[in-house]
Amino acid sequence: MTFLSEFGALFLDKLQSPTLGFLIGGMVVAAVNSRLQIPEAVYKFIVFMLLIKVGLSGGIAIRNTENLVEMLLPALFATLTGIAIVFIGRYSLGLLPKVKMMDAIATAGLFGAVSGSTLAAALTLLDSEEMFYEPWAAALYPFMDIPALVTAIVLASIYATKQRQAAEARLNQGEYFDDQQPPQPQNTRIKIWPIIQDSLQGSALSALLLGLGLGILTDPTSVYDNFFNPAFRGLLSILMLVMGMEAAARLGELRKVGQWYAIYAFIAPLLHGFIAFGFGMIAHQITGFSYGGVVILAVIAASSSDISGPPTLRAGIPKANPSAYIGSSTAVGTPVALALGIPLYIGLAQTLMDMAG
Amino acid sequence: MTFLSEFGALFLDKLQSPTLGFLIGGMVVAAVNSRLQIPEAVYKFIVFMLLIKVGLSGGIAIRNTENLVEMLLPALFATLTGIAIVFIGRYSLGLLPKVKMMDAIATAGLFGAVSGSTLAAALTLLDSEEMFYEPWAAALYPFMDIPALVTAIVLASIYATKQRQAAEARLNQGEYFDDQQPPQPQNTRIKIWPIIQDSLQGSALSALLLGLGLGILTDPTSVYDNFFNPAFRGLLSILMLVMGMEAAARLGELRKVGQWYAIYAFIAPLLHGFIAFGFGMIAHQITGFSYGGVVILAVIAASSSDISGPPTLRAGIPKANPSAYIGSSTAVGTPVALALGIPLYIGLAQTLMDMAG
Amino acid sequence: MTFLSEFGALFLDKLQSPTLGFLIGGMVVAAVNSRLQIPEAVYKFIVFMLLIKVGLSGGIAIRNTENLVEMLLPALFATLTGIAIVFIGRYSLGLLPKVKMMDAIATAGLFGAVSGSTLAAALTLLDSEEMFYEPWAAALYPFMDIPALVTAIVLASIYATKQRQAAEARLNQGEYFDDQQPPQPQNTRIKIWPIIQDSLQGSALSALLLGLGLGILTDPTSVYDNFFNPAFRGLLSILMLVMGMEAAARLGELRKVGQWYAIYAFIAPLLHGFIAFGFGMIAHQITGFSYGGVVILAVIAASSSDISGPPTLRAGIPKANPSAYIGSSTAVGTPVALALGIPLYIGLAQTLMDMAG
Amino acid sequence: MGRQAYMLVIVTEKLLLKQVAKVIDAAGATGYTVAAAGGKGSRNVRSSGQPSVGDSFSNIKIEVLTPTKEMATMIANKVAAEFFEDYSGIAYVCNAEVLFAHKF
Amino acid sequence: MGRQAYMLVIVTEKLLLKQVAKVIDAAGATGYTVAAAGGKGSRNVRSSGQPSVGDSFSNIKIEVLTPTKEMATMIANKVAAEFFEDYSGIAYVCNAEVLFAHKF
Amino acid sequence: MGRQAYMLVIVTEKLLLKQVAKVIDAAGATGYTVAAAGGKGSRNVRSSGQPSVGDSFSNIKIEVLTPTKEMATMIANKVAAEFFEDYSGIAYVCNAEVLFAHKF
Ligand SMILES: Nc1ncnc2c1ncn2[C@@H]1O[C@H](COP(=O)(O)O)[C@@H](O)[C@H]1O
Ligand SMILES: Nc1ncnc2c1ncn2[C@@H]1O[C@H](COP(=O)(O)O)[C@@H](O)[C@H]1O
Ligand SMILES: Nc1ncnc2c1ncn2[C@@H]1O[C@H](COP(=O)(O)O)[C@@H](O)[C@H]1O
Ligand code: NA
Ligand code: NA
Ligand code: NA
Repeated sequence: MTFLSEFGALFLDKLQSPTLGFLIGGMVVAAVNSRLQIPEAVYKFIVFMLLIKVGLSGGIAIRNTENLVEMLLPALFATLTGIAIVFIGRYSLGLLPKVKMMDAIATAGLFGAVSGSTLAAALTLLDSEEMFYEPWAAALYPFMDIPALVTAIVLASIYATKQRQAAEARLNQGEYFDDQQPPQPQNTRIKIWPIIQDSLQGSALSALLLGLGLGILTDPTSVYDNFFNPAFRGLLSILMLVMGMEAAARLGELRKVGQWYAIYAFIAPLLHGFIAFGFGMIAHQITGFSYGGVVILAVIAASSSDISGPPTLRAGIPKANPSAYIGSSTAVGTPVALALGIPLYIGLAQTLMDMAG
Repeated sequence: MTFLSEFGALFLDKLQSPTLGFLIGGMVVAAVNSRLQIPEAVYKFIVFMLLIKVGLSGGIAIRNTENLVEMLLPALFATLTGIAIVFIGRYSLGLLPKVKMMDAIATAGLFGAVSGSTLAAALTLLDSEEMFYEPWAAALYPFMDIPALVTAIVLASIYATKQRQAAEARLNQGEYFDDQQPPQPQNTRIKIWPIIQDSLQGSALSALLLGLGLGILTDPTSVYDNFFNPAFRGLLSILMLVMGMEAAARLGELRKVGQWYAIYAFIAPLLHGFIAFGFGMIAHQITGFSYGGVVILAVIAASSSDISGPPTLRAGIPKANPSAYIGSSTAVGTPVALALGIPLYIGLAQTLMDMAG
Repeated sequence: MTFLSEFGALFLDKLQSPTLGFLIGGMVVAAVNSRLQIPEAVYKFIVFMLLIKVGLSGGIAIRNTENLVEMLLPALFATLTGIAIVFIGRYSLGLLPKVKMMDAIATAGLFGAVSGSTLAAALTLLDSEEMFYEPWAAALYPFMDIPALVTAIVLASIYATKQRQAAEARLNQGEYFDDQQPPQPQNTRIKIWPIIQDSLQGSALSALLLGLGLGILTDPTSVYDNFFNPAFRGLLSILMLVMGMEAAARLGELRKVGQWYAIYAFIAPLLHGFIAFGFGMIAHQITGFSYGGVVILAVIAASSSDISGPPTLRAGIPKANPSAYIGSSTAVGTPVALALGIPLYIGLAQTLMDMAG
Repeated sequence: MGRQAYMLVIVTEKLLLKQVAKVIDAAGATGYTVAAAGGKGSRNVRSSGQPSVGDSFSNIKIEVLTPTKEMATMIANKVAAEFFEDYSGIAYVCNAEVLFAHKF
Repeated sequence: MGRQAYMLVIVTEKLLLKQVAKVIDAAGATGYTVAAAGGKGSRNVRSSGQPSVGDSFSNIKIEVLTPTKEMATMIANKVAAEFFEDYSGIAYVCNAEVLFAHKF
Repeated sequence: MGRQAYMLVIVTEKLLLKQVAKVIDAAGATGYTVAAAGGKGSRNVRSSGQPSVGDSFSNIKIEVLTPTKEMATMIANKVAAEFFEDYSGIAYVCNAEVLFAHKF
């Protein structure tokens, strides 16, 4: 079984990256109740810097060479994965005992959506492993992020409508209480465009798209080389620290909403990553999508949104308990995607590359 | 007409700088209602970093070589330009229909004052064009900024006094209303030193002067070379983004105060720049003031204050509507100075240089 | 007297470092009432960056080579110095007229505790002087910081108990007022572990220990070399600016609490530094502790805590007037340690090195 | 001397600022004042979704001076009906006397 | 049980903090409390001059507890007369009962 | 229409937030609202220990709605007894009417 042993060695090797060190360091800091804080202004700015850098580097590369038609298939697969993740969550987590359907759908939506920080961490590791990936691969982000959020909000709305209709049916058989109005039949056709718009207006996606646009339309190479690129790894390490601190701080919340969320949050990122990895390999066979690109597709599937997703879901699925989805994603899902997912998919891709020749 | 064609080519070339890309990117981001924000703490710090860097580089250069007597004539011209700009505004914008005199004077004051960010953008472009300028040229800033603000506040005060006297004269001819006291003759001699002091204490000018002082008196070369200088262009690009966002966000305010402000805000920066360019060329003939220095003089004239000016005017001319002057300056004046002014004056100077030999 | 003349020359030379320039620049800025501000978020982040960098560099070095047994004696001396400083303060400052004992004990505690920024400034100067020091030397910080704070809080508590007992004794001889209960004998055994814990949880010490841990356990060399290390000097210069501004802003507070504090704050840092320098030289003789290490020990003794110390003391010695201890430390103690202490101990060490051959 | 008024205070999630402001405007109030606030209530088991490690507050406190109690209760009713089932929030009213206002 | 008092609240532009504080001190109040606030009022067409893209509030809310209503109205009168013609602002007063204060 | 209540306001040093919150919880209040505040009082000669050059407030203002005046005074008494000898602070109470609350 040389496949497994080679993969095992590569996987263990990736586990020792300093990025992970900062993540775990952050967890420890929060666990011992340290008063260490990264000010919110700095945190927001670091996220901006990372995402605009990811966008710029993609944009510059696209400007220089790319044949964007190649992107079509992976983008389609990203969209399919995003939608599939939400359905999987709705029909697994959502059917478990003591789990409210609304909470499950929102959680699945967040896990389908994408984390820019996790993506940035994967790009760093790919670069230091010198694995090639298509420069537009990071631009797959919105193709998975938006469909996942839209699907979750639509599914939640459909579920709410059905619930209401069932309630009405029951009521109509009985009588009304004195002071209670018969429920108005609400004609709430859900509108999809505002959800897409809201996603695009989020700070994370805006920064990524801004960078992409600037990279394609202007020539920011010098400022990229001298400023955005050199700061990338350092800023990422600080962001990992914050994410570790967040994860530990949210553990309590997760505990309150029940163990099913913890189990889902542990398994789902890896599963989602494998699904996307599979799709990616199909694209590899058909259009020659690179192994690095496959890893990126898997990582954005494994990641769950940390910045733009939560407010979009809070507004879009107001009945869902944010502690359920934010707790699941921040306390378990993100650390799993970062610490296990990224090394896993890179190790897997490298093993496949070696076997392929 | 080789002059015009050469100038046209140079001008178009400058228009493609990445700095402008970020400015326009910021406008787009705000126009599509993105929630992307650069935290205020970061914005303030970036402004500080840019201005202390400008100061330090000037100070270090002065410490090493300079004969500061050369600075006298350009400094005088800077002062004259600053004063002239306010008078021009008072007797053009101020006399237009539906424009309140107080608002016009304050607007002219802001356009006479100087923007550190615009200055920083010009220095960047001069550096990448490898155009020589006197290291003390950036120190011309306060020589235009302070006289413009002082002149505006004094003119506004004189105007208010005259209005009051006219009103009194009218009242004395008529009778008093029952419940109305005769207006007390107010003896408000305006004091100039507090206005100067207030300007110098502003955060932008303080940072510039601090850098200048440190550059002249200590030897910060190593920290300058390793920290302040390398970060300059990157931070400037982010500041341009913020200024683009601000410009788009203020457009609505500008619309409310009327179209005359928009027209003034478009023409004035270019006109002011040409006036200063002319003065600069005189200094060039007399004392050999460099072409780069002439550009700097023109740019600080074209720029309008974005940080220290507004609060100084809000306190100094309380009756003026801040939407008028901030809207004009931020939404139109600054983008025009950055996007048209800087390329224009550099292109012009390069054409003149080429013709001169 | 070649010793004195050589030392004098070296001392004067150190006085011209740009770090000091920024410190004095900050004082000037505040003294002229400038509105220049470094946003608090940025200030906090800079402190974090400096301390995690100090920790990382120590950790990396320890990971690579070190024999930590060598650290035992200097760590013991650090602890002794921290405790001694508090006793010295209690029996000198505390006995002066018009000085309240509680205020004196808290002030001595703050001067015994350690300032990360002063330590960072010393490390910078040592590096540019190319003086060797043990990489774990910065890790002596908590060995002086925590004992000093604990001693101060314990001494204050003992003093309070004695005062109460004396008051009770007096009361028992007299009679009770009608509406006054006899004071309950309070059995307040002071607990030491919570004070230690509180110190360790402070943001400064947490950042230092986090860096140390990451340096020892992971391999952050690349992110250290490309991010944390290059930014160090620049960020330090900005922190010096803030400290200068703080010092000038606190002068008024210091004036209110009386001149004895000013005198103590001037003499104490230098004295404490000499005591630690002496201990360090003993370690030099016994275990070969480096001259650079001796300087570091002296500097952490001379420094007084600016970030974690004040809140720990505010909570631990609530009866002490924070204006007394913060005013003394920030307005005089820290500038003296930075501007006189560091050059003094480095100059002294270099002179001794030269004499030793 | 001043004018009798009612001060309605609404503390709720940051996210709702724009929507609550719309309700206030629609009710005809002359203005409102907003401040950042933190807090603890019955719903606190629910996360606000803000990064908890940061140093910022995740609630807002909105104060509206209204000339009549009806206007205050109407705003409170609408806000409670629209949002308080799903979002955390509280609404209370105090008596006040407006001494100066540009428009009231 | 406590002492009857009046709570004067002034919401106005940040810029005026120092000057309003002077008026309060001069009136003999024992202190005041300030907080950052945003808001909308009749003057909102006027810009505050703060960067709008930033995330900060541009008003301040100042609260002063005064022992008499006269002191409260006197402060409000002075502030309104000096500033409210040119700057946006509102002033109102509530009844309060001071339970503990180091000096009141 | 709403329910009569008392709004207790405590302005004190930031440092004490957690401890004051404990007192409030112990008294059985259903929640509280916190905001950053600055201010001036009799103790202002005392430094708060915050960096003064920064732009942040060093006090907090805590508001608690209580159903009875006894609860409000009890909280104020405890906080004053425990902290106000050594820390700066003020406590006052106003009348209020709670219109909506998830629990009150
Ligand atoms: N008794 C109370 N006193 C003051 N504020 C409260 C009280 N109860 C709730 N709040 C505020 O209202 C917000 C929402 O409350 P809830 O919906 O009960 O979670 C809390 O975060 C507090 O800021
Ligand atoms: N009806 C109101 N209720 C609460 N606050 C108000 C009201 N009207 C005005 N304000 C506050 O007072 C500030 C100034 O109002 P104005 O001078 O009318 O622009 C506004 O920015 C609001 O913060
Ligand atoms: N008269 C007052 N009106 C409003 N707030 C006050 C008053 N007196 C004191 N405060 C607030 O209470 C805090 C502590 O007061 P003190 O303990 O007197 O220093 C001050 O910082 C102010 O925020
Ligand atoms: Na995902
Ligand atoms: Na100008
Ligand atoms: Na010390």
